Amino acid sequence: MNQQELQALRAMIVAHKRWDTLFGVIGILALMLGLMTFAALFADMAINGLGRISVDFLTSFPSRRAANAGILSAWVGSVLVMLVTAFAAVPLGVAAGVYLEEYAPKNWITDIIEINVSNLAGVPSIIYGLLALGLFVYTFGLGQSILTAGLTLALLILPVVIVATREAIRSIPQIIREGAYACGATTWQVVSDHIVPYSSAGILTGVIIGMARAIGETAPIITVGALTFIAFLPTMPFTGELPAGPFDWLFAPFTVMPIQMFNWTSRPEAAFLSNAAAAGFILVLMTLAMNGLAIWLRYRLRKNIKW
Amino acid sequence: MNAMTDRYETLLPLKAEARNLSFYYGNFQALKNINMPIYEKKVTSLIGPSGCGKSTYLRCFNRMHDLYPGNRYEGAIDFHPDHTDLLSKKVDPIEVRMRISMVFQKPNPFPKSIYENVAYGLRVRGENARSVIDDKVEAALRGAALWGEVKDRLKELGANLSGGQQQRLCIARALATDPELMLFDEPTSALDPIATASIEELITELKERVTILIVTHNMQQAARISDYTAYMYIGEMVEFGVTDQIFIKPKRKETEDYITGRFG
Amino acid sequence: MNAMTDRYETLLPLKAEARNLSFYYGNFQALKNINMPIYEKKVTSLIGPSGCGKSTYLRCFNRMHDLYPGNRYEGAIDFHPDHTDLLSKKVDPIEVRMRISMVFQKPNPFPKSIYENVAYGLRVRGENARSVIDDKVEAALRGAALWGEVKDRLKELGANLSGGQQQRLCIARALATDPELMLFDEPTSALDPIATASIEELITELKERVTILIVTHNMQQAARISDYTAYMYIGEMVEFGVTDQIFIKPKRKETEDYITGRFG
Amino acid sequence: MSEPSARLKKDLTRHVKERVIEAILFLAAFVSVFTTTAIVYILVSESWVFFQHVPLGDFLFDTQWTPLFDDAHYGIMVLLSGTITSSLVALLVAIPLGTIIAIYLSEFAPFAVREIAKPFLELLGGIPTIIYGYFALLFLTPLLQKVYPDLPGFNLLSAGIVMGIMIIPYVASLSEDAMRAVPMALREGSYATGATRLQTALWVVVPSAISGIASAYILGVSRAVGETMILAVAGGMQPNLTFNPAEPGATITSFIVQVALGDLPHGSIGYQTIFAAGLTLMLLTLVFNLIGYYMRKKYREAY
Amino acid sequence: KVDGSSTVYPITEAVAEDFQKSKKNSIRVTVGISGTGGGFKKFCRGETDVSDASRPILKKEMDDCKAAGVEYMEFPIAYDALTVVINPKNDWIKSLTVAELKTIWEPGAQGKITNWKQVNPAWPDRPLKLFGAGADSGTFDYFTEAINGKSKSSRGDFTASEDDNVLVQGVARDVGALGFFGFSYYEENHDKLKAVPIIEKDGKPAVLPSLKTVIDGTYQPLARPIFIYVNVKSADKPEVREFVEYYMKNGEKLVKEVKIVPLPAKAYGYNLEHFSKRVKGTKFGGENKVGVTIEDLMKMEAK
Ligand SMILES: Nc1ncnc2c1ncn2[C@@H]1O[C@H](COP(=O)(O)OP(=O)(O)OP(=O)(O)O)[C@@H](O)[C@H]1O
Ligand SMILES: Nc1ncnc2c1ncn2[C@@H]1O[C@H](COP(=O)(O)OP(=O)(O)OP(=O)(O)O)[C@@H](O)[C@H]1O
Ligand SMILES: [Mg+2]
Ligand SMILES: [Mg+2]
Repeated sequence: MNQQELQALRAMIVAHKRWDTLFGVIGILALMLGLMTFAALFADMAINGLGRISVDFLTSFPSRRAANAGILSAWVGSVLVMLVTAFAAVPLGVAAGVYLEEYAPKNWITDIIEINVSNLAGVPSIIYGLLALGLFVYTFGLGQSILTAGLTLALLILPVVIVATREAIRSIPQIIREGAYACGATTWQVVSDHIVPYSSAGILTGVIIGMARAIGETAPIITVGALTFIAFLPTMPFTGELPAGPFDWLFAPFTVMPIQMFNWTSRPEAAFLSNAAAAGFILVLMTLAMNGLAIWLRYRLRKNIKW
Repeated sequence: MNAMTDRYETLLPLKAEARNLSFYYGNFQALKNINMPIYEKKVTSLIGPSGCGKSTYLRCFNRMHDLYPGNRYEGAIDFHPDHTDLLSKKVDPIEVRMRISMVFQKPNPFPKSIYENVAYGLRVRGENARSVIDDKVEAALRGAALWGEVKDRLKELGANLSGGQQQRLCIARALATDPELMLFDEPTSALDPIATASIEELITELKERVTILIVTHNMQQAARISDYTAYMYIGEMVEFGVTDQIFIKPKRKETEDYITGRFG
Repeated sequence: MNAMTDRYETLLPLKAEARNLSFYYGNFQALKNINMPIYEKKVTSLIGPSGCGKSTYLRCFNRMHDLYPGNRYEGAIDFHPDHTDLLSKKVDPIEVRMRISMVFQKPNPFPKSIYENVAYGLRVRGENARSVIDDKVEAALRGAALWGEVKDRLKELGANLSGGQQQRLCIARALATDPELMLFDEPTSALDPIATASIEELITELKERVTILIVTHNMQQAARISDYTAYMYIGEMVEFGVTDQIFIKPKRKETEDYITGRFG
Repeated sequence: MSEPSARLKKDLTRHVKERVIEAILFLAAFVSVFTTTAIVYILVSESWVFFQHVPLGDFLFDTQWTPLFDDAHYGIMVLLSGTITSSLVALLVAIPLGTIIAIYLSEFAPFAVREIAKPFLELLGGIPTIIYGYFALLFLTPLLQKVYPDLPGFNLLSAGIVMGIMIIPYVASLSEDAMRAVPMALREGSYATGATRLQTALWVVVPSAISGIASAYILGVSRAVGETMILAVAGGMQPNLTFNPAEPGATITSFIVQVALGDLPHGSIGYQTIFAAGLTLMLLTLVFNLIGYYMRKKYREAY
Repeated sequence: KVDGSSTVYPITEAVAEDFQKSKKNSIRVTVGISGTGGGFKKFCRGETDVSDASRPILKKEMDDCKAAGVEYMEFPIAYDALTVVINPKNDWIKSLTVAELKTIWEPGAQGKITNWKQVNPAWPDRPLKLFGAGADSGTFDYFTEAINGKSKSSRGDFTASEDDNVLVQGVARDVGALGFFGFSYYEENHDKLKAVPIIEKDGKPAVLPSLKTVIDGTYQPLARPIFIYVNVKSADKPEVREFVEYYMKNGEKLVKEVKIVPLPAKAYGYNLEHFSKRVKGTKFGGENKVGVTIEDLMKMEAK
């Protein structure tokens, strides 16, 4: 290659790299747009709501007077419902994901399950509410309780958990499976000793995305009968009067954060709107805490897993 | 073609014997009518160009192919002293794998502690007594010439070891359950020369206790460590014999061409 | 250690020359002060045990290590005829890669049609004229001895070809842009013997037109196809010389041990 | 040698135990099928009543949607047009932005940026949607009106855009995972021919990850189609047969929520329409998913 | 257990709050919002003790209750005054007659009456933008019946929302806007909106909505009563009895406090009396009635 050709080559490379730089800038801008929107929304809630955030706000029940109203029953309800959701969705979703990846033969039943899972991801949440009302409340007689709400949301986020589980399982090298089988392990031993523990980081990601969605849902929860005004807390295990069993709280009436928020946003008094902002702020903080916990857990888990 | 008419030339005890073994990946026949003895407490190595079916053959012995759909065996592998066909449908692949262990090309320690890696085979067998496991883990690590290096860090992750140590850890894992036959699939091809040398030494020691079948793409390695050598080519067993004889005066032209680097 | 004091024993034109080349993965020094000439329109092969740094060395030539953070070069690779130092910070790696193409161990066709796979390098250079591309694609496929097999299915996915065909497709892709130097990293280790033979034949033809540097773990292959051979061991260049001489009477003891299968 | 030795024989208890576990796991996987069946059963049985009152032809071809009015019309097209228009706007925002962000994070950004930015981006999906609704109504619409003064105060455009921002994390985060899963060998192959980052990203990485990217898009579409509150607040809730995003409109989901929580007596025809509308929506997402499924199937073996 | 309309919710919430306090939390009251229809559905299944309703019980619901053997008592508890509002910059409207409202809102106006000029040639040439409650709400039913003479008969091309704050935003932003919603939302936002005095019939004076005009019955026809329904069986439970009694005794004060128009004090007395006598059934015969003044209502109650 002579000098002249070399010059032409270099000129072309400079031209090409200009596009690279341009895209780099566009990429940063797009990323910033996303992050700034989040920051702006969060800041807006903070500004409108910060005046209302206090210990009282967290430890008071709802009230007709905006200044006295609090979110005690709402955040306790949210936490309990999320607990049920997590306890239902994680085992179910992981089991389903494990089945699809480790057991399922490649046949039409598997195909149907697969299409179903992704289809369920697109069913509007309110329809889950209608389903749960018919199924959990009336057919199974679970009542309009924390249990029903938790299970409903569990169904709602199941597809996300399943998809995340499958992706995580797929990233486990085949050689690890073969190593375990070669030791004489049964399929179930391989799954419980290896597949599930090693994919737990990825499963967590799915759980987090799902739970972040579940914690903000309103429509299905109202449909299954969440309340709005409730000025007492579910009986905690071992604290109530003696006949109360450790699982009574599952069947207690409840409300959750987003419902409280929606109710306040539709009230005429402006003071309630700042309550709503404050509740929104705390809701995002709760999500953030959940995420933070999971990201930390994920980090811990990943540290121990190297292929 | 049957290169095995002279297979009973020695009077050594057999550990296993492949008889008319064919194997199919779906419609693709990867092994063609293989006959081959495996003598007890000897090292038998499989050589041959890439893709000739060495790994496929090795993995028939512990029924690894059962893990994937569409695979099919034909013929038999007679396992001694039970005189049972390992490939029979009535045989439980899990039992087979409990008696025949395997070491892979790339070290594949589980992301668990060194101790748990070695103990895994015992746990799978339902062994829970701490003292029994402790003893066997130590014995296996000693057997794999790793005990000295790791005895103070049994709680550390297996992945924190060097490549050669990891491979020895995998060998310890395979040893812990007292297998009767050990399969090695190119156990040193991902390792550096020094680690390779230590593994080769280890294999030579192991044959005191267990029968070994090893795949290698490295003829020098086969020459160094094995008692018997089989040369495979595109799914067929071309020649089987005492290693020295195969490398010094092979009976078949194809084997000679391969060994002297002139096949094609 | 410098095994290269006699490196100008021939008077052939040089295509490139490594000078005091060292390379670091983070803190790990994978190449130690390597000196080596690469003669124009010859096939030079690199042999050595696994992990000795063959791939690492090869990938210095097209600055592949720049893709990963933490890697560091020392020394120089002088590229002729313009005497550009390939490793200089001032030289754009893209420019280097446009002049030096590479074929990898595992065939890695893009998920595109056969035609687009070969045309990729041209498109990257901004070539859009259909007729020019058509001509060059055909020439490259002919050069890679693949034209006859694929000329009627250029629109099909590259992944639909067999392993050996895929590797030839990758060679065609590397050829299409008229490189001055081609790098091959164990191009046949994932292929069966027949495909391997066809690739070897192809490489022998290619050297009429282009300089070739090839890594192989197969000494027979090195002996068959290369004019010059370099033996590496744990990051060092132990011996470089005319292939026949290296295989028949190596100067160094280490090389001889490796070639006769007795190192360690 | 027909009978295997005792030591190698199949262990029956272990075999049975494994089968039982497999059956349990299968049931877990089947929950999704069961859920769908239950949903379809509820929707179909309830819309059955509806379709006895409203001919299917009217439902599909009428151009007005006034099921709750005295002069009732049941043209689902009207709601479909709103759903499709707002989803399209959302996708026009989310797909380019999400894809650009995904490419940037996977191919351009330094490690630290990627690890920090991604979780925060994912938080965008965790903000209550009502907040997005008011964001569209009180911030974005006035902003758009500055550029385009004729824009009504309630419109599908700003609702759609905000919806798009909301689903960016779905598109970006999942596509980025898919792109990162592309084997390094393909990237190396591209760089080795002298390609720049952008050329490699657009011509090799994206096509290779297309199946994963497609499922990210599908999930995004599904989320957009199923979104409610943003439209209820900022979209106008005005049944309007239009594909012009600059007009107000109503969507299937917002209609369902409105009626399900409204003052209508349950069991009335007006109430029953939500099931017919829900069924339509189910079918719509099913179509999207089937397309996505076949696309993925087609490209799955790409590398 | 109380459930039902979101219009009545603030009152019931206030009552529940104070009632619980006065009982030192020994009695647990819960209040939900599932809409009047959803509330009645639960009420008629016997799941709730008290149902909040923004309209009288309808025929279908009466049947449901009967089928389930649920008997109920009906108590009006407050007035919901619908306020017609315009943008404060609108300087051409001083008052509106019911006839004019009808021209604007009747079904035939859909797509035709889109400009103020078309309603009254004296008014300027400005696009007319309409805002109102969603077609599933009691508010909407009542408004249409009062203005157009027939429940649910209305044009469809207006911006609807369940969330009156959204409507407030809409009207506040558009000079040509006209909307209707609950009085309290106007009260809270009267710096952003202007209420329109309504002329019921030619010859009658234009009346602005206010506490006084609603209570004395001059603000017509857009004031409607709202109710609670009590399950007769539950009424025998001491806690429900005490709750209802507390409701009626403190109703007036609490209703005012949540910015809703209370009934005259006398009316609560009647309610108490009826409660103790367990007067069952509805006075509305299963349909909405328009223009019922407090006087009428009390007369009906007296019957
Ligand atoms: N899962 C599979 N499905 C279909 N064909 C396969 C599969 N695995 C291997 N093969 C084919 O079977 C033949 C033998 O493969 P095998 O892996 O046994 O070769 P090998 O001798 O071990 O080669 P290497 O030295 O590269 O490991 C090859 O042609 C290969 O392409
Ligand atoms: N990305 C990396 N980071 C750190 N060390 C590396 C990396 N890649 C390779 N090495 C180390 O560098 C040394 C040389 O590796 P290289 O891949 O060049 O060997 P090779 O001769 O090509 O071996 P093989 O024949 O197995 O391909 C080895 O010790 C290896 O462990
Ligand atoms: Mg192999
Ligand atoms: Mg290499």
